[in-house]
Amino acid sequence: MPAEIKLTAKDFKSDQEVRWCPGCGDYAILAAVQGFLPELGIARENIVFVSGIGCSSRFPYYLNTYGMHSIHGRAPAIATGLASTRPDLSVWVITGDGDALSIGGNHLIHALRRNVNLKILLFNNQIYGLTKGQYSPTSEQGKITKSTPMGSLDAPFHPLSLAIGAEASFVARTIDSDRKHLTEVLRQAAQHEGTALVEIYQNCNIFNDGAFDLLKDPATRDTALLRLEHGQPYRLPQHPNGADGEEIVHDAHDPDPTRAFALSRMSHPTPIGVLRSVQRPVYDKQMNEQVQEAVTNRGEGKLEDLLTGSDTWLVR
Amino acid sequence: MPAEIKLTAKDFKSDQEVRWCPGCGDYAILAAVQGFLPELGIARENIVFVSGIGCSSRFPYYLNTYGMHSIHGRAPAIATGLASTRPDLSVWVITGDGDALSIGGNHLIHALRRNVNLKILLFNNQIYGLTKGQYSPTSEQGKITKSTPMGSLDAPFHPLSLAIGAEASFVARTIDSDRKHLTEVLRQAAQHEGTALVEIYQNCNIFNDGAFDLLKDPATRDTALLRLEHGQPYRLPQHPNGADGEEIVHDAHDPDPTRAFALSRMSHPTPIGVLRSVQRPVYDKQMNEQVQEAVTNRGEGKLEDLLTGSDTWLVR
Amino acid sequence: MTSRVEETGSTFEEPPTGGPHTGGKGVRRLDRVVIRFAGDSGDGMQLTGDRFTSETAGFGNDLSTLPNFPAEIRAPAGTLPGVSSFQLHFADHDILTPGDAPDVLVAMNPAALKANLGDLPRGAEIIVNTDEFTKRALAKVGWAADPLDDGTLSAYAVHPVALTTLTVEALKDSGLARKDAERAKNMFALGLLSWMYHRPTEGTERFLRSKFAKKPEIAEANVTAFRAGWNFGETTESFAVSYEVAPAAKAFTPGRYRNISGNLALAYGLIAASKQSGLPLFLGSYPITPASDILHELSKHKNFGVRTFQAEDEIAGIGAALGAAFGGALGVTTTSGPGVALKSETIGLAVSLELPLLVVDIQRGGPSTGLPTKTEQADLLQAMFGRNGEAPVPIVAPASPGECFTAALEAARIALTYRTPVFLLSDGYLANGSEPWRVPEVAELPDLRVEFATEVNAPDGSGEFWPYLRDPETLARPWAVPGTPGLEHRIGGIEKQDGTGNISYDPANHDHMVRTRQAKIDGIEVPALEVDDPSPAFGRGGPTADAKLLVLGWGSTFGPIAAGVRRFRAGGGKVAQAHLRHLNPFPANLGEVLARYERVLVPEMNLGQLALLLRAKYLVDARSFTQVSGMPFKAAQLAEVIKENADAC
Amino acid sequence: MTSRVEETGSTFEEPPTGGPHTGGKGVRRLDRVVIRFAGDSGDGMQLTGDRFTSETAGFGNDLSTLPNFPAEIRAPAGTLPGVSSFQLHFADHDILTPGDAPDVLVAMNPAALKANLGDLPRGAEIIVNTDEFTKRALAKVGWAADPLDDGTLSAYAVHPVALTTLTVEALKDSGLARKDAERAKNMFALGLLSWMYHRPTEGTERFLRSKFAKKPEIAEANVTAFRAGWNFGETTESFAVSYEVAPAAKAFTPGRYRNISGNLALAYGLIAASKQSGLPLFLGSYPITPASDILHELSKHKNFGVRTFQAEDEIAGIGAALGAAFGGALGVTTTSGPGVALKSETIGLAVSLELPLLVVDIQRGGPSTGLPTKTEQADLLQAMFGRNGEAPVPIVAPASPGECFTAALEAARIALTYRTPVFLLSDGYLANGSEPWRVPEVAELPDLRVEFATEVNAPDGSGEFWPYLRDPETLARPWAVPGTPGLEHRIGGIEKQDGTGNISYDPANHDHMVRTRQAKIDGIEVPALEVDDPSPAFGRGGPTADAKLLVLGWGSTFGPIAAGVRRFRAGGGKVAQAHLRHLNPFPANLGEVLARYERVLVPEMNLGQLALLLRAKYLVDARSFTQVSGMPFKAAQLAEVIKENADAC
Ligand SMILES: Cc1ncc(C[n+]2csc(CCOP(=O)(O)OP(=O)(O)O)c2C)c(N)n1
Ligand SMILES: Cc1ncc(C[n+]2csc(CCOP(=O)(O)OP(=O)(O)O)c2C)c(N)n1
Ligand code: SF4
Ligand code: SF4
Ligand SMILES: [Mg+2]
Ligand SMILES: [Mg+2]
Repeated sequence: MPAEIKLTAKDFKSDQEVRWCPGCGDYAILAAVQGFLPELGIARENIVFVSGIGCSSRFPYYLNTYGMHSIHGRAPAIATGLASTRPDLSVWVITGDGDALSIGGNHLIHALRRNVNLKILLFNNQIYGLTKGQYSPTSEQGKITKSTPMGSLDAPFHPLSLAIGAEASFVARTIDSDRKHLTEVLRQAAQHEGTALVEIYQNCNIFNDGAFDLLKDPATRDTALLRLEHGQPYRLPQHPNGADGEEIVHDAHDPDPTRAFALSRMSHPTPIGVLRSVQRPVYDKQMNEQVQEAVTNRGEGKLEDLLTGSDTWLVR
Repeated sequence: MPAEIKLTAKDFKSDQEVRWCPGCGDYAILAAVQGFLPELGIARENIVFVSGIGCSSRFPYYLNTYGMHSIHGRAPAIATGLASTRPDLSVWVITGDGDALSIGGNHLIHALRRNVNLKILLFNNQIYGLTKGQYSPTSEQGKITKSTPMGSLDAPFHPLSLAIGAEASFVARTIDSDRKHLTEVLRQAAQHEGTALVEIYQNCNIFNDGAFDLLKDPATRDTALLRLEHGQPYRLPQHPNGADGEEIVHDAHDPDPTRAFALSRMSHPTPIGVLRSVQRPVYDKQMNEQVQEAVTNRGEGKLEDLLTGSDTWLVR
Repeated sequence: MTSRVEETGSTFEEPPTGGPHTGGKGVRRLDRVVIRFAGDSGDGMQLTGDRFTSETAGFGNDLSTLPNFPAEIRAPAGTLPGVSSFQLHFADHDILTPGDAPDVLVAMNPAALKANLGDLPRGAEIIVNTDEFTKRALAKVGWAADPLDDGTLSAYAVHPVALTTLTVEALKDSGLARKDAERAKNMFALGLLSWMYHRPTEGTERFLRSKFAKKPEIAEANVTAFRAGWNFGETTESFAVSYEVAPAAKAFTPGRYRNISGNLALAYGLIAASKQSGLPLFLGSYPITPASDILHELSKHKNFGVRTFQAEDEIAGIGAALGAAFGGALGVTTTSGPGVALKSETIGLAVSLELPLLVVDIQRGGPSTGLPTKTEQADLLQAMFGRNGEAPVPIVAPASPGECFTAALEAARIALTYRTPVFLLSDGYLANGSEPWRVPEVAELPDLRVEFATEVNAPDGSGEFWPYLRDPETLARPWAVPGTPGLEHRIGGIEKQDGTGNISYDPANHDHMVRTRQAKIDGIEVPALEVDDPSPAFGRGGPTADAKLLVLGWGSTFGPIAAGVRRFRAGGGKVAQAHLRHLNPFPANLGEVLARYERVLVPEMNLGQLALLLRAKYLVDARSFTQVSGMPFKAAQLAEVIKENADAC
Repeated sequence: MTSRVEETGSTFEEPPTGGPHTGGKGVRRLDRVVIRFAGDSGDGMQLTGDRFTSETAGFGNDLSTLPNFPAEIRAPAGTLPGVSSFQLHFADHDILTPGDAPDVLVAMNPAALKANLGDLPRGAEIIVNTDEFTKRALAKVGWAADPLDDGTLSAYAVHPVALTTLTVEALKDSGLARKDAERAKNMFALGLLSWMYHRPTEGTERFLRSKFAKKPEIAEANVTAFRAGWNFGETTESFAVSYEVAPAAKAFTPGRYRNISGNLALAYGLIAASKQSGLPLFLGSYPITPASDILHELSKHKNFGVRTFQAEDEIAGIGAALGAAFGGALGVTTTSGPGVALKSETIGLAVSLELPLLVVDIQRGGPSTGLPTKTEQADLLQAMFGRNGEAPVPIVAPASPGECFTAALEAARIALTYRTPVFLLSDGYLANGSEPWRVPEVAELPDLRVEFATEVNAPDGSGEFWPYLRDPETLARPWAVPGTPGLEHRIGGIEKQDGTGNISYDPANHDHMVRTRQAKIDGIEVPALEVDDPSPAFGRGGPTADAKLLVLGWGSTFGPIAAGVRRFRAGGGKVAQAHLRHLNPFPANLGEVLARYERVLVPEMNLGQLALLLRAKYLVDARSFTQVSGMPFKAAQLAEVIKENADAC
């Protein structure tokens, strides 16, 4: 990639008209991403956004990079093949709570386990937007929707708990409306080697409006949010007995995922920021190293030799 | 079900010839299950075993209960439909590490999240047996197999970590060769209301022989195993600094899954027994309660009224 | 869409006569009208159309509707992709389609006008909301000048109305914020149109009050706007005449009627099948357009013992339905094309297990994600062949929204009688389109009761239960549900010995099982194909019909085909029409019917999938006429093609 | 399976003549022999067969093999379901099949004898391991008396040999535990058969030493047992004669040969396609019988830049391959029928994205899990139609194990030239069967280089890149891979405007795109169909052939069909044969070829899937002859059917 690229947010806007509902949280995320990408110093042509299906998955159309709007739930699998063969690219996955956690759950947990070099942005609006408002795997229990007139029965996933349980090396959470925080989290995700999962609380003002108001309302957010920063102290919530919760210095790099897991369970307050960020072998990197190693040890494969093999005879 | 049923292991043997390799760990598990089932005091006809595909998934053929040998990875989904419509049945799922965690990963985590009343026995031999020995999602990194001659690259799942990350209400681990322990774990799983996941370390003596020898060898097992019992103390492994690990009283019922998660990460020693067992709403039970409630509130649905609706007119 | 009366396409008029409700304004009688409401996705055009439809249905006209909206929830306001429309065709006689072209267009903004103008015949009436014709709005759709006064619309009868202003004005005392008040402009438009066409109004007012029960001020505002619209028509000079379309009395066989959409009829059909079979209904489904509404509808009726399971994906949806079927429930899964692809493997398992299962496919535009909100018939061959190995599955397909009800019962009959998965192929046009439907008497409905196995059956007297010992008539295997003492058995997807059901790798047995599964499906009894052929000789044992052309279709093309046939016949043309409700197996008399005609024309909304099956099976040179545009055929277009083909005979 | 020499099925003999290697024992010359090794799954019969095969190949005979084993890894010892066998047919002339019936059966235990006895013609030789004929073992297979001495085998030439005892005896000094020593009994048998048929031995000894390099004592033990078997034949009285089968010199066109199985050839073909196209090979696959070996083989060749990804499931396997294709790799996924079903939705996406992708289906017995280790051709219609919407995909199918190599190259050519997913349909019989294969010169291989797009191409001079601007010849769209500056673009599964590739719901555009995607596939250039018709008139511009019957097949049935044709012709019968390597699109001359013959016979290992396509497309009354038993056709059986059909002409 060219040594010196100076791009602006405008350079990352595609010519396609954005088709989300007016007021949708996706607009804010799009703006933040377009504002952040120039920072990467990566040429547009070396960035690829792969998405599944859902309102959120329309995202790639609006970015002037390479992109694929694939099928429902399969983006992590598709991106894995791309990243494994093209380590020179910066590959991003855009997905929704249904796309990633319902139909796509298996691909997500396997991508995390393998630690493929992907940045996965999960737009969690706790609803199926594109299909007009059925409950999703992150909707609260008892949710009344078109498909659950008497209330949903399933206990929702904690996406970050699931990710940590699936060996994730990087998990973070942020909010559509907090551009500064969102950008900072994207920055750290981009720097991470391996799979980075970023859960973005996103407001669907049509089918699940206000789901995150408590975390956004200036009146409540300071108590409702727990802002995590590596190396900075945070205080656990009060004990039921009223005693103050203990103060802990946040160590995102702790090899033991237990604390990060505990944080992923918390809801009052709700932790945002990078819960976990640890180094471990990266799948696609290793795959290419094996190829290199094979070439080094056995030499570039020769087709003649392969086809001939060891056991041949001549007919004259 | 008849008040008094006295059945023996023999009653649960089907007339089908068992077709596993001689020496396969599956035989021991089969014997243990056949030995345990009479204890349930449930009539044979009210027990159903549903499996996927794999050596382990042949299990239902050998039990004289109702059974379905379905397709690869889908048993939890199929069993969910059965359990939801037939709360009178005792429904068991038999699956392997590939069946449950590779192709079937999504159905497994969703069954756990919903807490459907299923007992899932996961035969973990850390290999694909039926397809002749490729590495599985639980195989150790660097494993040399037919499909990974230079060693596998993926970090394996910790099945119980994944389950806890997926909101599991009951997770346990046991070993094929330890009939007593296996039986005790089955007992607790059977008593649990909701989805119970039991990981059974199982030896594949053809393609992954001795994977669990350390945990079985009388010489090593006592130090290699950490036997968990609710209410009983256990000691955490030594600190790197040599200091003794702290002693903890095991609380399987702790609503906070953090400790169970920490246990699910431990490997030296390897915890066996019930790591977590908590009560929460059971999906199929609630589903049927909603039906009841609807009938109570609106009365048995009348087809005439439904078809007629509110907006009709007469043509003479 | 009920009996077979002429549909001419002409709109005759009578001299104006004063009608009761007009202040001395002119009234004209029409035999049919096609109205299209068009606006932003956010303007509530679908609701407006629905309301006008119920009033029209209640009034006793025959009708047919065509909703048309983008895949986006609310594409940006004022843009062409954001336009949502609802077309309604109603008449004083029976009709078959939503109409080829609107007589009246209601355009809520410039985008709506531009997107629909192309479909208007000259002379059509256009009602435009002038408030939205701002420079910016015009620019958005690439209009430099204002079409309202640059002659663009000279060919039409334009009624400019400041809908927004008038609505806000009417609501100035409502205390609503302007933004909220404006929202009611669709009800103003509805009121105006209700006046123009003498529609009843009580139903709509009742509807609005119950819909917004929780927000009474909103309810009142909408009612007020609705009435204001009506009064606007009644009092102002802008509208000189109003129109009467008499009830379509003779179009309907006597009975109680309601308006119904295909998806609603299908949901009701499934509940009826559950009642008639005495089996609890279990739906395992994953939401997907245009099938989701069936899931929504069924989840409302838990007091019928209906259990709906919103699965994590399509595979889990059908898997759960199959598990429920194993347990003795009526297992159903609903989806659209992409979901069917994902279910393929499990459908194959159901074929091997020989358990009853309903697979409902509401077809949409493909391939891949395709056109989610548009209609198509291109899943027929997927339904026939989309599985590994020889895995035959019966297929039924309704021909109209109302028929979705009977199709569900018929699919259930086949599944339960023959112990097999069954495909029901509907499509987006049937699913969202609606028509008047005669409410059936429960007594008329088929008896679908099944007998579960309760006794051991081994012919060798071993006292064992053989899960694959077949009924010699139907070749169906016994259905022994868990909980039945003594019949414990195991079934699976590996090949099994016929009879015992034990795993078998025996070559001869496999060959036998493959042919037996095929024979079971081929042997399914389905009603003979009825042919509509007015030839004098026809049917009375006379010589073959003197019509030389047969038009054969399946599924939602029935309406347009029948309308095309009418027009052709109205011009004195001779043509026979038949429509398949069973695609696998075909009716036993199909071959003989095909042989009767010199030429067979097969219009389909795909590239000729039924034609391929007909040619392969009967070696008949069936001619395809295909359109794969996501839109239904038009009657005029088909009349043309029918003529060409008839002339070529 | 190379040229077209007679295959009579008769086995002529000559008076015994002393051969060099025998101590004055008789030697007979045979033109062909069919040997079947049969034993427990644990007895290593597949290995034994493989070794005998390589020696036979190296010796210069033509040959064809048929492995046959249960789905279980090691079904319990001594049971019928546990029997595993390997059949080898070798000759001094070219042959086409593994042989209808064995001339010699090696039975390692009673189960093996019982399971295979039915296939033996009277007079066949049987070599039995008497050590295993214990009461218990006999009882296990339901034999009350010992067939070795109750006359059961009176129709055969039986050689009772205490294989186990002799092996253990031979290894008494090896220091191996008896259990381990017994394991080598298959090598003893191999040694014995090698002596009987004058097979070279060095290769096997070399093989054993390298296979057990890590366990030298095991290696030595096996070599010792192997030699002991040889010497047993040489020295003992039990075997009076040995047999010579001369090399099949004239059967082979000059060149370097090796023995190769279908899956190995296919893996090599994929690597060759990668080399010839200059694109890195990426395999995304999930293990499944009988396709797994391709994954295993490719994962060995990372030094060819091959990347193999064992995915979490089939959907991820093809998804990753498609992602790699988007990035400019040669993307491949390998599977069997159930896996294809799961991949359906993603194949539809690939059709919509118009990216090159190879989908390799090694067909097995279906439906559902079916018969995993048996062969079948029942995925043809799934490959054609198993997707939602109109989603055409080209299909190629090899006719022999060796052809799997060329088929892979041909599939790649089509995928890369036309930017489309392509199906390659092999099956279990080709996959595991083997034959001598002339190693091609790399220079002979097709040039598959592709040009990625590097320049903007918008015809409107806007300086934009249009990802769907098509090549007027091929209708292929440009392939612009990420990393190419200025060509940034987005593609997806929603319908898109032709040219720009922007999302489009326009009805006319959708209709255009559906027809364009179809036209692209229909327009693929494939070689004309060659017909083997010895009629004098044929081909030389004369009148139509005087053979009235055409036998048309596809895929692995080539061998048995050609063998059947030979037999029929040997009897003076007139018949033409043609074999399709391209199933979609069909060769351009197919219609004309079919028209030339009075009758067309289509033998298939399904219920008539190719026949259906032929009938639909050409309205020809193609007659199916089908067998769906999991086993290949037999030459004799087909000769019969050919005769019946020819006589009926
Ligand atoms: C195979 C398949 N199944 C179902 C659908 C229908 N569908 C499209 S998006 C979606 C879920 C959308 O929810 P989410 O992933 O949370 O995205 P959002 O719209 O909320 O951003 C569903 C069920 C589909 N397009 N394809
Ligand atoms: C759809 C599908 N994909 C792949 C396969 C092939 N297959 C059968 S079992 C299996 C994995 C077996 O491993 P595991 O689940 O661990 O069971 P085990 O044999 O080890 O007990 C695979 C890949 C299949 N039968 N069906
Ligand atoms: S439906 Fe919700 S998520 Fe989708 S675009 Fe509209 S506001 Fe956004
Ligand atoms: S292959 Fe392994 S797991 Fe399968 S039956 Fe044999 S020993 Fe058991
Ligand atoms: Mg969502
Ligand atoms: Mg396993």
